[in-house]
Amino acid sequence: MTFPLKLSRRRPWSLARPGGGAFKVMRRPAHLALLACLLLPPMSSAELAPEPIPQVLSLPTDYPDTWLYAHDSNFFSLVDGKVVIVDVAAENRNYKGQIGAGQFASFIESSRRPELYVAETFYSRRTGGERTDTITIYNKAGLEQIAEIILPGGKRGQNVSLKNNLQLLNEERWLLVFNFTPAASVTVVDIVNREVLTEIAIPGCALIYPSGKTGFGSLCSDGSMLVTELSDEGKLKRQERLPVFFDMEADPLFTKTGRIGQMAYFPSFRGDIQEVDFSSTRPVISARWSLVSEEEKAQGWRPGGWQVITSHPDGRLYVLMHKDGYDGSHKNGGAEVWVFDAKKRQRIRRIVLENWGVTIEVTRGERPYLVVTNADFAMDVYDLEDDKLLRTIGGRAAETPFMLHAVK
Amino acid sequence: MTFPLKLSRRRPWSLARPGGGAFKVMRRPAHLALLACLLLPPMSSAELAPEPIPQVLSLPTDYPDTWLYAHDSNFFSLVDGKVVIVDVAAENRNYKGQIGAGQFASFIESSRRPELYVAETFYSRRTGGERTDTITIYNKAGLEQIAEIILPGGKRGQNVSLKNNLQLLNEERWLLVFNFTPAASVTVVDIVNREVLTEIAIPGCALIYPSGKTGFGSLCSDGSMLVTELSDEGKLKRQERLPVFFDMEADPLFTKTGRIGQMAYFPSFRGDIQEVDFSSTRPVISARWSLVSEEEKAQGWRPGGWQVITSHPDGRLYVLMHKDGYDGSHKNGGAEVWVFDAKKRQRIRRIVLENWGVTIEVTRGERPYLVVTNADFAMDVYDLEDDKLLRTIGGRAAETPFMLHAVK
Amino acid sequence: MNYFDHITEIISRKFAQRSSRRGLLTALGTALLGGSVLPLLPVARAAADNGYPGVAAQTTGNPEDPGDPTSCDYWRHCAIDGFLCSCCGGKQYACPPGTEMSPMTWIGTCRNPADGKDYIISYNDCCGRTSCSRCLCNRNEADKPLYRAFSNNDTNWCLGTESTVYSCSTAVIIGVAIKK
Amino acid sequence: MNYFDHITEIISRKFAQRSSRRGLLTALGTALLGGSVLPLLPVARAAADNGYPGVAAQTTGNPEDPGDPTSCDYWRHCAIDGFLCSCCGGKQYACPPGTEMSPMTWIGTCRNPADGKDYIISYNDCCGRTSCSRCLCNRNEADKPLYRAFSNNDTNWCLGTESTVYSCSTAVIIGVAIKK
Repeated sequence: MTFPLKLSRRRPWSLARPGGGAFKVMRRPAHLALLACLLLPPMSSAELAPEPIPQVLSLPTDYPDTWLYAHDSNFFSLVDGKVVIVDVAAENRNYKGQIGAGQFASFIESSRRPELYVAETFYSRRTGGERTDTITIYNKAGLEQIAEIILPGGKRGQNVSLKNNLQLLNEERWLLVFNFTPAASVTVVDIVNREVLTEIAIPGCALIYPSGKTGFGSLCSDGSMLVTELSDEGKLKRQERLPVFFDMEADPLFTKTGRIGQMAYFPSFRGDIQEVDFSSTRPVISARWSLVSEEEKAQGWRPGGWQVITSHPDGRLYVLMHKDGYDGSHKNGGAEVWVFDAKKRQRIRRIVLENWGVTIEVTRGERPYLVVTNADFAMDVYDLEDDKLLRTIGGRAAETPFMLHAVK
Repeated sequence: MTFPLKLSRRRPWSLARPGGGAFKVMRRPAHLALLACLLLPPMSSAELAPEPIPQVLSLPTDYPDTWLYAHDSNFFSLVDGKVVIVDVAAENRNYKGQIGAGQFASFIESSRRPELYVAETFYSRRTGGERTDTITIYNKAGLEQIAEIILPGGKRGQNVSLKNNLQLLNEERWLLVFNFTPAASVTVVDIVNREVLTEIAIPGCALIYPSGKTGFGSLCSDGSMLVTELSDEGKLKRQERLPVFFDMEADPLFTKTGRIGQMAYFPSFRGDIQEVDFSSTRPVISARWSLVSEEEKAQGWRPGGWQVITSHPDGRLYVLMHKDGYDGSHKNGGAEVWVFDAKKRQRIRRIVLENWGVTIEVTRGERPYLVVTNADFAMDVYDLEDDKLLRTIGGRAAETPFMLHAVK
Repeated sequence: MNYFDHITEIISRKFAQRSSRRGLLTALGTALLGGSVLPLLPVARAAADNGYPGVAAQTTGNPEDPGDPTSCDYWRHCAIDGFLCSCCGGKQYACPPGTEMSPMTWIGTCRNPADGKDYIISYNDCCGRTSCSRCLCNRNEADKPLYRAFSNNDTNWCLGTESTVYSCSTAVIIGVAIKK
Repeated sequence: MNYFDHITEIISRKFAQRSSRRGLLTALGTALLGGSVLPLLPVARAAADNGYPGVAAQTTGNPEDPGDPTSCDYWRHCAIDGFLCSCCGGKQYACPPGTEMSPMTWIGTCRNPADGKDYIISYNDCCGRTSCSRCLCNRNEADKPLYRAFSNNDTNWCLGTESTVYSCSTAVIIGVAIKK
């Protein structure tokens, strides 16, 4: 129901100032002040009070453990991706805000400082022109850009969003960026002092799995792991290639892991778990065990999807599973999430999803929620108390949220 | 059916080169050459021959009159709009190519040179940072960017795509850009010599309706028209405000027109046509007549949608119409397209659309096609020989193609 | 910014074809605005459904400000066009974190069904982040063409902000209008 | 670039749930690839439907290169991921006007049902324009994780081009493979 404003009909507001040059824009337009003269004084206490302009909301400095970051790579406009901050537990106001993350960006939050980090790529003319790779730093409370670090060389690795191409190390003093040109390397950034420290080649290998205080592993194309140790100054100290520990041809490991404490759990395409202990600078290849029984294996139960595995500090692993799997079904998604006791290497239960799942995440609080990016690219939230679907957060909250990061 | 390439399994290709600096990227990867050694010599004449790499298609220098430009403002990622070149008559390969047109861009083609012009806005960090407004010039054959003109002042008017915020004048030697800051002005660009000539204020008015060789009209907020005449050097020569000629309150004119020769046909919200003769530098306000009978008016038949009107050089006007209209329904779209003989000011026929229409365009050839952006944002193509729906061009050809420009 | 002209109209049209729910709501809204204000009804509307699957309904928490700020039918939205900030991390009167509220705006006058008064509503846009894309809402009753700029909703009103990139729209009360 | 991992899988799954048409096509395709090549059938498939509403079917014009280049099921697409350039102003072996073909690529080996031979197919990406967004197609049989880069389709293969912005993917014949 609209009552056209009489005032604006008598006075055309689009008053232009002649001449060239940049016009100074009024910060508070004059017509608002004029309008104020037309307002009646309050007539009753029930009347709604005028609201101040401008008003911009802010968020807590520490995000609740029921929130997560939905990384929207936005396939249909890849240059314009974003990270959406989502409260999965609240009854409403689930969408808390967004920060930009375009052109195959990477994202990670700090758990020690109230900061968010995005590694992304810009072109001066959006799809062409001069390339600039940056780390953009946002504060958590305001989602304001508080710093930017230029990454040299135009070599930032661009791929469908992965957690392990942007990682924090050395008690979160360093931020490590995976590069791919197709030469593979890692750029080390002093994220406290906002400066680039060094670049380290990791030939034939990829990604960053933090190990100990100043080391990281990278998975290699022959089924081995390259270990890189950094000096206290963030320079290369030592590199070592561990022996081949998985069969690259028959049953490669996913790049996604569950991580409980310093133990990482790598699922394999055919349904094993390879444990790797990242407690010290030199990772230790640990046990390998199967997610599936012989019978389930015969039925073709396999992990599949994008983020196929996640974990909770309470010691549970969650794996997105599909039946009738085959070599090539490893990104198909799944109809169930299987819950495992990581220590006991035993399945606790199966959660049958209401909708086909593509990516899963579990919030890190004492009362955790399972969040599933479903086949419509909405986020289904399951209460892990009873495994029931609580709500679906959609309505274009994100176009293609392939990666979900639980608040640490 | 995939046969994994044995070679790539033996040789990891992701060979990295250590050290910093920008790696020089191989233009033809070595592994292609290696692969060639594995190829068998041709065994039979039936065997498909290797195809050269790289290959990029090109288009004719003169586009057929069955093509159009679908301007996709891309509401769901406004910074990343585009213009898609579409062949509406062909049985397939309808999507010919695309050029960028983001952040409320404007578009026009040259009919004298094989060039396309896009006025758009870039930010150095996609959604923020330094603003750059440009005219980007593409060649028609290659869709390559052949020149760029920087527009000064960061004042380019940003609105849902309109034809009359970017217009050619002076036998297409000048390109005129509408500015809005909210001060309204027009920047005159020498598009042949690729330089900005001047900026002319048009206070209280908007848009560019070319008039004669070196003049243009602008519609004003009081229901009048501002006439601007330029000198041969493209500078301001004279401005004149014509008397009020329509009722801004009761029945404003749409900004969209049909144009046959130098006569423009402005529909009004309630269903009149206001003719304006743009033959000479000083426009002449001409006849006003109604698109609807008294009975149709009583039924609430009105023009509505985004591009609600278009025309053909043969003298016909096409208007998108809806029933049960009301003040405020002027952008609702319509279920029918009504065809008028502009000279006789008579309706020729009604075309009942298969799908609700939002925007209409008619190709300019001797055998014209009616193209309708429908409510699903696909483009329905009607054969105007029999008014039958020929085909729908969709499948994400454009996200929100609100403006269609027929090839001139 | 206020330019999402047909989309919601189209969406509601398509929706109406399917279920006529929205037509019902509109009729209900008209009835409410017509005179006899039944305070419970707007709340019932809000709780029922905002018309955007995947977006949870809200209330203002104030019975004097009835309805669901995530609904296109919310009384303050009588002349809004764009993505509703209430669905995007903001509120009906506030921008989402990280955006900047435009100082320039177009203005509508909407009747509050709770007190029957006409309020002047300022539709300030929130700028500097990409399209929120949620809760696309358009109501065109008072819209005028582009040449009547401050009554026009086809214009990007992210003006006077550091960036002109549009994210969502608010509906801020700036006062009570003089009775006509 | 070849990273549209689940989407088409999901789309085809959803589609299959509705109509099982795609399942049928896949079965048909498998039968064709399995041995007895019936030259008419691929053409029939192409003419019938490519699975993308609003995208018109094509043929190569060469019976020795059967099938519809706008279909995910086209024989050359056995290891493709991305938007099919044939739907985007390009062809199965050529980029759309205004884009640049990436010199780097990942490679698959696909059997041509017309001659029963295995061809090496190079999936060169077309770069420098925004996402074409049409005919999203993904087939993952030979995909390896990111650390086996040249067998990985999660990587943006717009590398070595002036811009790394990805628009669509081609499927170029570079020769006949050695029989295993």
